[in-house]
Amino acid sequence: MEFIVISLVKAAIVAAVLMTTLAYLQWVERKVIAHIQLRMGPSRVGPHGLLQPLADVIKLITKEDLIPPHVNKFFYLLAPFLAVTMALLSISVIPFGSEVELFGYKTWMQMTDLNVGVLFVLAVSSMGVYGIALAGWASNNKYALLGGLRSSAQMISYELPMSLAIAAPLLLANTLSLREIVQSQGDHLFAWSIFKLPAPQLISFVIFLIAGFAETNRVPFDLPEAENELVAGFHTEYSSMKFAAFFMAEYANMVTVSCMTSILFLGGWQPLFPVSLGSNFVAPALFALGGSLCLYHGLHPARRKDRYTLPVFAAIFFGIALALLAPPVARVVMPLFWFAAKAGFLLFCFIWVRGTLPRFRYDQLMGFAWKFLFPVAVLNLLVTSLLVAVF
Amino acid sequence: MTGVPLSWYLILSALLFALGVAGFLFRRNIITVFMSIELMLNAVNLSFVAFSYQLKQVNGHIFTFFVMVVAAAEAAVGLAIILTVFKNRETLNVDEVNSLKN
Amino acid sequence: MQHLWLIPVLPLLGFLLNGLFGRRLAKGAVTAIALGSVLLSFAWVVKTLVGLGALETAYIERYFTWFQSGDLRVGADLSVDRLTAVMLLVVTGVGSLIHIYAVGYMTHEGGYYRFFAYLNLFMFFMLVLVLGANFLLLFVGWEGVGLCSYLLIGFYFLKKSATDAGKKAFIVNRIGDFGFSLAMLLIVITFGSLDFGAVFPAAASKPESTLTLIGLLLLLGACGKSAQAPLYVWLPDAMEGPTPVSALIHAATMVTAGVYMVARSSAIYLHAHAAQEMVAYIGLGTAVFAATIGLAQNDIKKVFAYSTVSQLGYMFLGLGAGAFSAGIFHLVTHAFFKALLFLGAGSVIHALEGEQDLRHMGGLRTRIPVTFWTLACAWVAIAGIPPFAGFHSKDAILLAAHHHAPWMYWVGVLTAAMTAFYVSRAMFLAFFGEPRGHHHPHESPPVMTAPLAVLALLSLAGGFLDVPKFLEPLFPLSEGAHDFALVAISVVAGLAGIGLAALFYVVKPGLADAVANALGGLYTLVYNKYFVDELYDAAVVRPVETGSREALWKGVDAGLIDGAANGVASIARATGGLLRLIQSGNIRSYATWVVFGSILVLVAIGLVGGGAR
Amino acid sequence: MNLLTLVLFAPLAGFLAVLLLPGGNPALIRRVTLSLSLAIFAASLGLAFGAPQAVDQPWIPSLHIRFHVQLDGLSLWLVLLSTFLTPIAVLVSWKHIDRRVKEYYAFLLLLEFGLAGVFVSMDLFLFYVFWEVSLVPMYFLMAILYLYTKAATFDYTELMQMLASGRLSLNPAEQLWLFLAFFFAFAIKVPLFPLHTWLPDAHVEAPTAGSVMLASVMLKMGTYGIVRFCLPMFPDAARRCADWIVALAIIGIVYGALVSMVQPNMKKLVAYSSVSHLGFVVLGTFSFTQAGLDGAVYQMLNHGISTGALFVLVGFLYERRHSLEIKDYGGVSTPAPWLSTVFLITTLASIGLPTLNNFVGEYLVLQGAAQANFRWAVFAALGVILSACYMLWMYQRAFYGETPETVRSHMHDLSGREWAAILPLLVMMVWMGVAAQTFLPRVSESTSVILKQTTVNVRFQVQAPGLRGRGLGEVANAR
Amino acid sequence: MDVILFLAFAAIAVVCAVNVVVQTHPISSALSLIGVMGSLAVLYLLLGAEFIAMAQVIVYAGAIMVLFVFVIMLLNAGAESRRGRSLTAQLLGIPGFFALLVLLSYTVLRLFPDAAHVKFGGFTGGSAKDVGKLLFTEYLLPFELTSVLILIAIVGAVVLARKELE
Repeated sequence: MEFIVISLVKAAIVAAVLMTTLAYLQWVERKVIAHIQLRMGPSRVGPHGLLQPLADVIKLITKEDLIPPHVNKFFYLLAPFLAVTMALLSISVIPFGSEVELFGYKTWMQMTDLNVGVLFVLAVSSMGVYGIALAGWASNNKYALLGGLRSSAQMISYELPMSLAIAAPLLLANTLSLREIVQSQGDHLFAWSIFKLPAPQLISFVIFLIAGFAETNRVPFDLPEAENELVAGFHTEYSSMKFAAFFMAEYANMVTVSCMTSILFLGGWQPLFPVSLGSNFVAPALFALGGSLCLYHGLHPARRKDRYTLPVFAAIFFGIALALLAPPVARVVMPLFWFAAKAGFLLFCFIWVRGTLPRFRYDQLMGFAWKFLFPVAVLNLLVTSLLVAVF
Repeated sequence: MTGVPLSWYLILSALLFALGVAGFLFRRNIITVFMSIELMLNAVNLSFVAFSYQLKQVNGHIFTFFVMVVAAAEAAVGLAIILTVFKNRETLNVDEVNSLKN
Repeated sequence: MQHLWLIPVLPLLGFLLNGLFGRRLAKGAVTAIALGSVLLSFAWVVKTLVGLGALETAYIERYFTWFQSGDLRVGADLSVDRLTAVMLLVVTGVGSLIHIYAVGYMTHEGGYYRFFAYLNLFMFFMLVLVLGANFLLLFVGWEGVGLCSYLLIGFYFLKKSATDAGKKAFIVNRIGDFGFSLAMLLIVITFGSLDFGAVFPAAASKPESTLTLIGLLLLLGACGKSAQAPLYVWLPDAMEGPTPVSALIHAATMVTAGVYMVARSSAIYLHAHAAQEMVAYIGLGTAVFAATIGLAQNDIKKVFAYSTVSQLGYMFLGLGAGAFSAGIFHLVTHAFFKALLFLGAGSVIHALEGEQDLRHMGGLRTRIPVTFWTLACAWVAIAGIPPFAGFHSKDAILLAAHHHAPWMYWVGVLTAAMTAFYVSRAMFLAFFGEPRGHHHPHESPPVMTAPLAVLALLSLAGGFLDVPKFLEPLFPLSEGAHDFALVAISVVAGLAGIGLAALFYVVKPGLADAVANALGGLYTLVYNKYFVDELYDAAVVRPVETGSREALWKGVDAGLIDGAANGVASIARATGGLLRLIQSGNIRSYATWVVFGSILVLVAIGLVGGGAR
Repeated sequence: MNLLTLVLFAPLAGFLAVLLLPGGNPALIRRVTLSLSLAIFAASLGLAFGAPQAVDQPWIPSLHIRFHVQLDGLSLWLVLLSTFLTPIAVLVSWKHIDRRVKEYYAFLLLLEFGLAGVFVSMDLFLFYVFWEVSLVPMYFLMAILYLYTKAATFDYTELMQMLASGRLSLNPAEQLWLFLAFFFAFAIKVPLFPLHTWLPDAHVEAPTAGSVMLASVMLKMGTYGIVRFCLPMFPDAARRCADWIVALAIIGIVYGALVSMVQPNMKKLVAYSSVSHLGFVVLGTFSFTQAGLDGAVYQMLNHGISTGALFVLVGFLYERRHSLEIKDYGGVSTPAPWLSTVFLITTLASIGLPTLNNFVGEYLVLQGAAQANFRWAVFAALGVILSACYMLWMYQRAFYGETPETVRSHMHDLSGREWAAILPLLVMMVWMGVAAQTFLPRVSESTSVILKQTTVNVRFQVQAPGLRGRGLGEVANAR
Repeated sequence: MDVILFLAFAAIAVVCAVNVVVQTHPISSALSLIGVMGSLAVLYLLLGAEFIAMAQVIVYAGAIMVLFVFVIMLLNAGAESRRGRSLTAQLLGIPGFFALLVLLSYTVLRLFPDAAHVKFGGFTGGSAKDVGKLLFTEYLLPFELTSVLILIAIVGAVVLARKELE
């Protein structure tokens, strides 16, 4: 009984955190893209547009949920449902932090641990394809069909290099359970599988990231729902809540990919350098730096409202920095911090890339996958296994 | 709570297999026939795994793994054939594809 | 070393010379070679017999081993003993006379050289038969003689009836040879050898049953050769050949071979009473049977042919009754007067340019007197008139028969009467009464009448040769009382026969036809030879021929064996057709077959069960 | 290079030589082939007088197969027969063959090579190879292989030693099956009764020279095989099956004679007559008596000569009238007297007239059969009568009687070439008939050896069932 | 607990399987087939075959079925026509189907009457490590052969499906 309660509690926590991150990821993306394109980004709704995601959600929910007549009703509805569930499922396996003792119960900061964790994630991501494919087909629209087919084809062909890229670090960790993978990576930078001695996994890290971008139909590979060519790709016919579901699925996939990358290559919740060397102090230092930046900008506000909002932020930051200093809090929060930092950095990269890189043409996209990425991944796997076998 | 008697698994596999056979025999669309074959194969996989559970050996899994691989290969080639058939015959109805009829 | 081999080789030489070069040689040369070889052979026979003297035991000369297999050795050995001596004299003597006669008879016939070549070949084989020291050489002569009779009967090969008669003669002889060869096989099994010297002394010690079987088989051979009861049918047809042939082969020499062979193997018959009894019965039966047929024949040669069969029956009767010497004695005398009869008939036919039917003859007594008187001698001899040859030999046999079994004597006497009747009938029809038919007969040339005269002399004086005493060492004489009464009865029977014939044909010519019509059915039956030929034809030849054509050749060969081979092929095709139905091209039917197969497997597993627990 | 191998391989060399000759010039080919075959025949005569020769070199060492060639009484005369007949065959087909002359003569020499090889080879495998040159039945091959697996050698003499010494012991069932396999292969070749249907058809189709070689020599391969291999190697099985084989042989004799009586076609008639004659050979072989075996072997030679001559003569008739049907002929003896006299002599020879060649053989066979079981002899002797019937009937219809115009126009007497072909055969007929002892001693020498082999390891005496007959109890046991 | 899980997913599997057979439109039967595969994957987990379960999902559901869906979408053939349903086939088919089912279950029951009871943790041998070890030692040859098979399949598929280059 106790087990169920704990897992329910964990599930609730993770669900809440995930929903908010998804929503605010939307915000962050729009802000960063804007700043890349030297524009403001959403700022109307709430301070610096912080409430913008809430507004979007309300908009999407309240929009009229119309179902076009020529659509194959059952599959039309099933598609978004499938996409979202598959995207969210993989979160359940990701270990956010190490073992923690709370209110007398020892438990892992992870919803559950499968010893075939990696395979589970792979499986779920491959099921994601159906959502898109069905969406494209069910909406009985030529563009939608074309978009759906292309995106699923793209996802399938990138799934291959991705799984090969995953296989490489597994050789180092030689376990499929995510928790053990993280534990197998030491607590300092060079212990992470990216730089682990016998076979640094730098190449497979890059391949995995690229494949990750493709899996989530992100920028360089977001041809299917590219607005100017295929109208909206597979979700042209979708409106309101269903459209929102696709969006959520996309962001959930992004989160999953970045978490997986950080776990597999960047050592999950492992600190940059061993705790003994004071890795615990890095987090408070960062927050403190953040708080001072906000304070500085608050004092010299580019905009009028900034004077009020930025100092508030600065205060929050400084509060967190102080909280992190306390050892009991640190022991609980520090792994989380490291894990969140790495995942956040990768998400930033996603958004960063979206803002800068141009879109691939479809044949370039496919050719790149089969002609370049796949061979390199195989080569990498060979080299790693050779090195691991020798040393 | 005692577990599930193994024979239930086997009966389930038998049922699935029977359904697969029914589909294989009575459906006219080539793809559906193909899918019922896949269904039959899955039923077989289930019994494999059930037996490997009973005998506490992993061999069953290996076999299942190989069945999957073969099914994949078969599906690939089969679907390619179906594509070409469709291209030439414009129909997927099994009965019409009988150029071999003497 | 008497060089016995010269006797047979001389005629062989004659055959080879005439056979190979006859076509190119002049007629005279051919005659010279043929006659020369036979006369030389006769001379050599006389020389050897004089040289050998009393001949108490057989004189054997061994030349080379013909063939040897394991312990069985067959040598080419010739031997002469008293029996051979008699036969040699008869064969070469009568043979040369007939050769002389034939020169005249055949002068203007086609294939002159070929005729004499065959005759010489015949003499060679006959001499080999007589001189042979073992059964196999006897058999060689036996078959050789059969061959020559085939060739000579079929001499006028353009006539189909002649070649048919030849073929018939050869095949019936062959049936006889079949019996003879089986006898030889048995002899080898029981005695281990074929030489007379080895076989006959050991005969006593062998079991009766085997000897009887050998005797019977030998008898079958003899019947075939000497035209006895079951196998006599070929002799009357053999008349198709030229008359000298009939005289030589079918009167004097070849037909007597059977008698000689039975006489030669007397040792076997003495120890096989059943076989000897059988010889007597066959002999008697043939005699009576042939005589009855002889009564009704119109062709002069057919009459004499049946008389030969009947006289041979007498000889077998003699042998069967145990009086071997009497049999041989009759053989000798019969050779003389029967040869004379045939040659006489020949000259009659020659005179009438080929007319053989008695009913077209008549009153020849004045036109061809020499022939008439010579035939008259033969006539009285055969009828058994006392002083002449026929009387002595026939009575010897009748006495022996009486001694053996009285009823045989009476049948014998009846036959004698019939013999006298039909010969007289022939004589009266031919020579007495008015000339019927449109011929204008002319006397035969001296070359023909001379041998007739010699033979006439022999048939008159033959009786006094007393052959039985000469053969005494070989065959112990049965010391039967020389009952005068029996002899008288047989003479009376003979005279009665002649008288009756005279009554029928000279006194009241119409009477014969009246009696014939009165008898009606019986007469036609007898006239048509009891339909024996037709009977044989229907019973044996027809079924064998059709049977083998339809049943064997078509039925077994084509139907059964070829049918089986083709049958297999059609079965294969049928199954192929059946299987083809399954490949119907319809995918779903394939599916059903697949499922059906798997169900079968499942059922098998379900029933058989087992498998790892 | 001793004489035997010379005689054996000369035909092969001839075959190759003829193949090399220019095809365009048939006359040259004919002359070369004739001279070659005559030379070979002369050489083979040398064999007859020299000491019995043997050659024994390893041929395929790995499989213990040896080129083991030996000459003994049994094979000497058969080799001579084949070398003697080939020149005749060449002569016979002088004018007859005009198409594909080169191949024809080449194959004739190859056939001679095969035949000579079959009769001398002592190694089972070698025997099979030569057998292959003419015709091969499969079960024969299997039987050899089975034997090979047990005895690890194909060599005949070695096999015999192993059998005698008991090193290679075949239990009765095994022996029976091997015997049947061998026998079945040979029986087809002999044509024994049920398996004979191929012979008449083969003869009708073959050209004259072909049927001469087929009838006179190739049929002997079967009987030779039986005598050489079946009897000594599987004596018990042979004795056990003796009864029904003899029954088949006798049926063959009578059946062959009866069927040939009704044949319209001359060649078929002669073919069925050879079925009947070869029935005698098989009867002699399975009588297991010295006389029977000698008779069988001798009959093989006789049949070769007389039937060969018959086919040659039928060939001559065919060359004149281009028809094999008897009804197309009639009265041939007037236009062609010599042809008919020669034909008559040959007919008489094949009927088995004493002083001509078949008589001695037939008599010995009958003698042997009688010794084994008198009833066999009685039925077999029937064949003697029937043979006379059909031969004379045929002779009469073809040669005697009036000569129809159609026949007269074609008929001409024997030419020089034809005389050269037929005369040697006539001489042989008389020679083998009269002076049999020139051939028999060598034959009985080897047959006694074979007979000893069949009796030596007879474990149970074959008790001929009930056929013994009451009166003859003690008669037929003088084995 | 196991029973409930087993019954649930078995029910899902059966329903989806029936759906596969009954549905007229291939897409729906394809998806129901995916449903069957998913439930089977769970059943594998129940039987302790973790690796196979994941493989099932990845390979079967994730790859093969995607191919199917792709082909169905590309061909867009539409639902099967209703006509041509011969009554006799149905009369014969349905009882035949049940007979087959009874036959199968009979053989199964007959062969394994006293099979062991399946509990979730009963057999933990199915992990990737165990399967991997066995696969690459004892079954190496079949493994290589299947790789060759896959290569052939790929080449075959490419050649077959390639549009003719006019």
